[in-house]
Amino acid sequence: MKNPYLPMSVTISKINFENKAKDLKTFDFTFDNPDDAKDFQFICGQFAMISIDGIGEAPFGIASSPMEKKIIQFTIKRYPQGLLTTSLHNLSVGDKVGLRGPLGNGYPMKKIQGQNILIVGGGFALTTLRSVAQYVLHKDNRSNYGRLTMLAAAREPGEMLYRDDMTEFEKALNTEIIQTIDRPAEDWTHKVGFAAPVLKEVAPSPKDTYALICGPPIMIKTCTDVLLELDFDTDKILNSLEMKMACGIGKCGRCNVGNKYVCKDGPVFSYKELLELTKGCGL
Amino acid sequence: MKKLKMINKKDITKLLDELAKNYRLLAPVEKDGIVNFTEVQNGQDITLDFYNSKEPLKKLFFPQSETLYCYSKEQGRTVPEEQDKRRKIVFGLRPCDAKAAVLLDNVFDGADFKDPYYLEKRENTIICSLACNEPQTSCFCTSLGLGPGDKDGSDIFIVDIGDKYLFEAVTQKGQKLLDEMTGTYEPEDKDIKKAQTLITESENKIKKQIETACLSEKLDELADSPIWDELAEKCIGCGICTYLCPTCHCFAIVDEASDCKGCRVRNWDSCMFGNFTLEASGHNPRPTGKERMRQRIMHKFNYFVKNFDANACVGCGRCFRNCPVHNDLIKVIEKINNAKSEPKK
Amino acid sequence: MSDDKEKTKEEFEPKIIAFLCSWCSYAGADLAGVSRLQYSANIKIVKVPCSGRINPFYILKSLQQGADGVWVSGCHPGDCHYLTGNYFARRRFTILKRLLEYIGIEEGRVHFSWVSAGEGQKFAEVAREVAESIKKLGPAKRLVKK
Amino acid sequence: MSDIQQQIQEHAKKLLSDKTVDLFIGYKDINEPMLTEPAFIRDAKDADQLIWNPFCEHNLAKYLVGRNEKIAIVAKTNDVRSIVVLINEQQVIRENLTIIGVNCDDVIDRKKVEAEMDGKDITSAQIKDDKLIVKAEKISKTLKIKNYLHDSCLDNKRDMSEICDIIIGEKSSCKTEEDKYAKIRELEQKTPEERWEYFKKELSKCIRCYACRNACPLCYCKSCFVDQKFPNWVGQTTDLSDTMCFHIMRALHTAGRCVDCGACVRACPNGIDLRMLTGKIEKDVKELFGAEAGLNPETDNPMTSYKEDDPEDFIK
Repeated sequence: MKNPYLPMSVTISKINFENKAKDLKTFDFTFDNPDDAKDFQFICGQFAMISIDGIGEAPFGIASSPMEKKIIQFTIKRYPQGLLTTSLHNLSVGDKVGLRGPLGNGYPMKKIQGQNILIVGGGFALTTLRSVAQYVLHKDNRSNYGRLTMLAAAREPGEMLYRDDMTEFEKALNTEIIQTIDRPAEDWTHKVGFAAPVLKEVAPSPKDTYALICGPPIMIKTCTDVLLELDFDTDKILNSLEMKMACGIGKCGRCNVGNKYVCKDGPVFSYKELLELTKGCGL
Repeated sequence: MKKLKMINKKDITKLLDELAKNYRLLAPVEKDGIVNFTEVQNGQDITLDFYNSKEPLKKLFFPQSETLYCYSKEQGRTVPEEQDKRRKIVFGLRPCDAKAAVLLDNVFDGADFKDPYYLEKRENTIICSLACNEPQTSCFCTSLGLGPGDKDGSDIFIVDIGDKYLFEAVTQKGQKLLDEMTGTYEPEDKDIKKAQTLITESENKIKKQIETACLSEKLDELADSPIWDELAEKCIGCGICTYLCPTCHCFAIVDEASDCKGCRVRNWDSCMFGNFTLEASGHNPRPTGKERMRQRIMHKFNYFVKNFDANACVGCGRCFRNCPVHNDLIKVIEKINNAKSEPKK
Repeated sequence: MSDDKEKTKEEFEPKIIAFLCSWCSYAGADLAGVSRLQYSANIKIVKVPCSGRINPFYILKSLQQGADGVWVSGCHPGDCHYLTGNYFARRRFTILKRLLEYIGIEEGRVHFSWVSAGEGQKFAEVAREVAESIKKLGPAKRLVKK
Repeated sequence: MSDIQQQIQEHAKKLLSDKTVDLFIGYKDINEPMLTEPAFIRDAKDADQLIWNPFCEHNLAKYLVGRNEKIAIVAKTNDVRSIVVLINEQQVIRENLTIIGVNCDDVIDRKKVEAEMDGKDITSAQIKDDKLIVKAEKISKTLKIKNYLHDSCLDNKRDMSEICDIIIGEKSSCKTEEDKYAKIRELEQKTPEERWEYFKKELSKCIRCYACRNACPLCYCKSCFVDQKFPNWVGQTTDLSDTMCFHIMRALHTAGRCVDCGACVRACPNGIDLRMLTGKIEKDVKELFGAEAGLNPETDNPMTSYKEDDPEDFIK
């Protein structure tokens, strides 16, 4: 019987900083055991539990696209209170960590086929959304999806994630990338303003469009209200939630929203599902 | 292959001595006034005259702290093996604890992920449960669809009919063990009838009831009701109700390290503790006692019902019997059932 | 008896943690070293700003993680660099030492001393005394986490 | 006993109706033998739910920290001393508090009564002046209340009336004569091995439910040292060494603050006598530093003060 608590061993192949404050790093991992790499079939929006033996374990969204076979990427923010994130940030290329996954349901990429996609990402929650963008813009999949609109919001230019990827995405056809920061800053050429007002300005028509939102709770709330005003279908607004997790497989009883577990039945829920669940005040 | 067997009360110690030879026998033992299931080498120092054990059977299959794996530079990650592989017998268990094991199977033997640690111990154990002739005033198992005579979850079901015990094999495992037992004889009809009357008598002795018919829907309506402030006001937020509850299964995973080797350990955790959902960013979705009390009741009587179509409660009464402020679950459920739900804002 | 009982006492090399206040006792240790005074090598020194900085948890954590003995040393009352650090520490150590012995930790496991910066000689003597008493008690069995 | 209950109800009605307090914390009956529960009364008409009998065992000072409304609280002598410690540590604002001291406050120890009924489930318990009539399934016993009181009540006979705003019941004159630390001194005489075995047996019963910590009015830290991961002071497992370290560390936190109210012993589901641990520190603080907790709101904690001539015989 497969032991769901035993992590696979992976090695750090590349680390680069994602923001000026240097508390956000993207780690590239390669699998030590080749058939682990084969079994690790994931879809956009899924996450994995990264663990350092003797320190602990925590869930992180997979930032790389499923089409990328050789490595798997995570963007991790160092929290002063976070024992594991601090230890991860102290690691260097070549160190080994444990990895458990892929976990969670991820975005319903099959259901979204043939539809337009609106991505709204706030701060460093852009990780799994970048995975979606890379997957959709990959040459083998581009034809399955309609127009891609991506709104990336951040507090200031130094905090904007994956800027080189986004310049790459802009070149793709039928794709529009909008970057916005809260307050004006010099040599910032893109938009300025909070996510919700900018979203109201740039949002595509709700017809046949799925909206994928992920970011700090206040941003999710304001942007969802905007989308509801533009009468987006509540079934097509998808949120990726985040809660404290221990087992990641729906056993340890802590990450539930209503009777659903964020780790096993989530982290992606449609707004319609969330309305149903939180009527039972799940949080 | 007889399903029913009798044994005289005076021979029970001899029977247990034999069982202890080739099985690991766990039986109720009293120490400073507290009865708990402990491993015994013979039948001498056990007591079958008790209401219920202090700690539930879950401690056997889902121990309070269990090493998931050890790691070291040389061997990498190794899962510890149980040295003594002999099968275990739990003798004298109460029917509510046996039923609790079936409820826990929903979680640890799930369709999606199976928990190898739990299942290995679960299969390796034979449960011989003893019907309750004397339920406690705080028992309310009859309102959860079970009772002093409920056989669900037991491999052998025992009824104490005065000077003799009636053994009944409920499962294949139980039948195999029953055939191995010596010193048993055939029961007459009057013994079987007497066992039945004793059980119905015992069922009528249970006075406390909770109404669970439409409890799940009622709880959905009371999501944001202020009733939870009132229910949680006196609670001091300790872990007794969840640690001594036979169906509570929440746990935390922690790493224990000393220089370059150590192990990853799974410990019981409680939704009533403050840092159960505290995130590294400092945000806590359940910051006060109110949300935690709501989560505890919701998980047992609403979410578990929606996920597994059963209440995660067996009516054993341990939670309020041991609670320092006697937070009576019977009264809590009563208040919830009678609470009027205001219209959704 | 456990295997290390057969191993005669001489081979037993105790692990002793010494929390030394950086202004006095650490300087005392330096002076002992500079003046070539010999003391047991099993003493592992941890420099702390003041004896008042030592939280009883440090001592308990050391005993739990397998230290065979703990020695805490600071400035003599009156010449603490922070004026009152060692006075508060003194009360804390009094309570801690009596509680540990009450629980059952053997008498000679935890030691406290005042050694000033100029007392290199005293430092070496106390170090020898501490190492001797802990070696006599043998490896720590109680409170150690297996 | 009922006239004390009468006075408590009247005080509650008056205090709540003329808005001197927003919340009245007392005790409520739950018609279970020998049990009461903490009551939080906010409007005057519920005041008649308040009761008083020898089973009002909880230390209600536990509920005071973190509330900034005007509160009236029914307090036994030990509870008053706990409140004094909380005032001393600025956790409770004296002006917001109306302390109703109840003097004849002996509380019955349920575990001692249950031991008399040889394990049978108690169905009813009535008080008849100084006797307690306890009924179980086929047994009925009449017990003298005086012999079944909590040790923490017997050991801490003290008069705290001048701290209280309102006093109910006549002043309890008797002072505890014999040495309250007799059991601890007896354990001190034993050898370190015997003492270790005693604490090993006692603390191996601990299931780390933290009821002792959560019932104690002194344990109000936002994040307890047990929950901290950075550094990880003590393990979460039920390994004996972790449990011992937890209890030693928690006891050290009560040094110079513990009033020996017995709330930890009453809360423990497995009946561990934690007063043998906290009592030792309380004894040492009293003998070495001449200080007792919770008697005077102005004196500060002995562990945050010092004397030039504090004992230092053990320091080389």
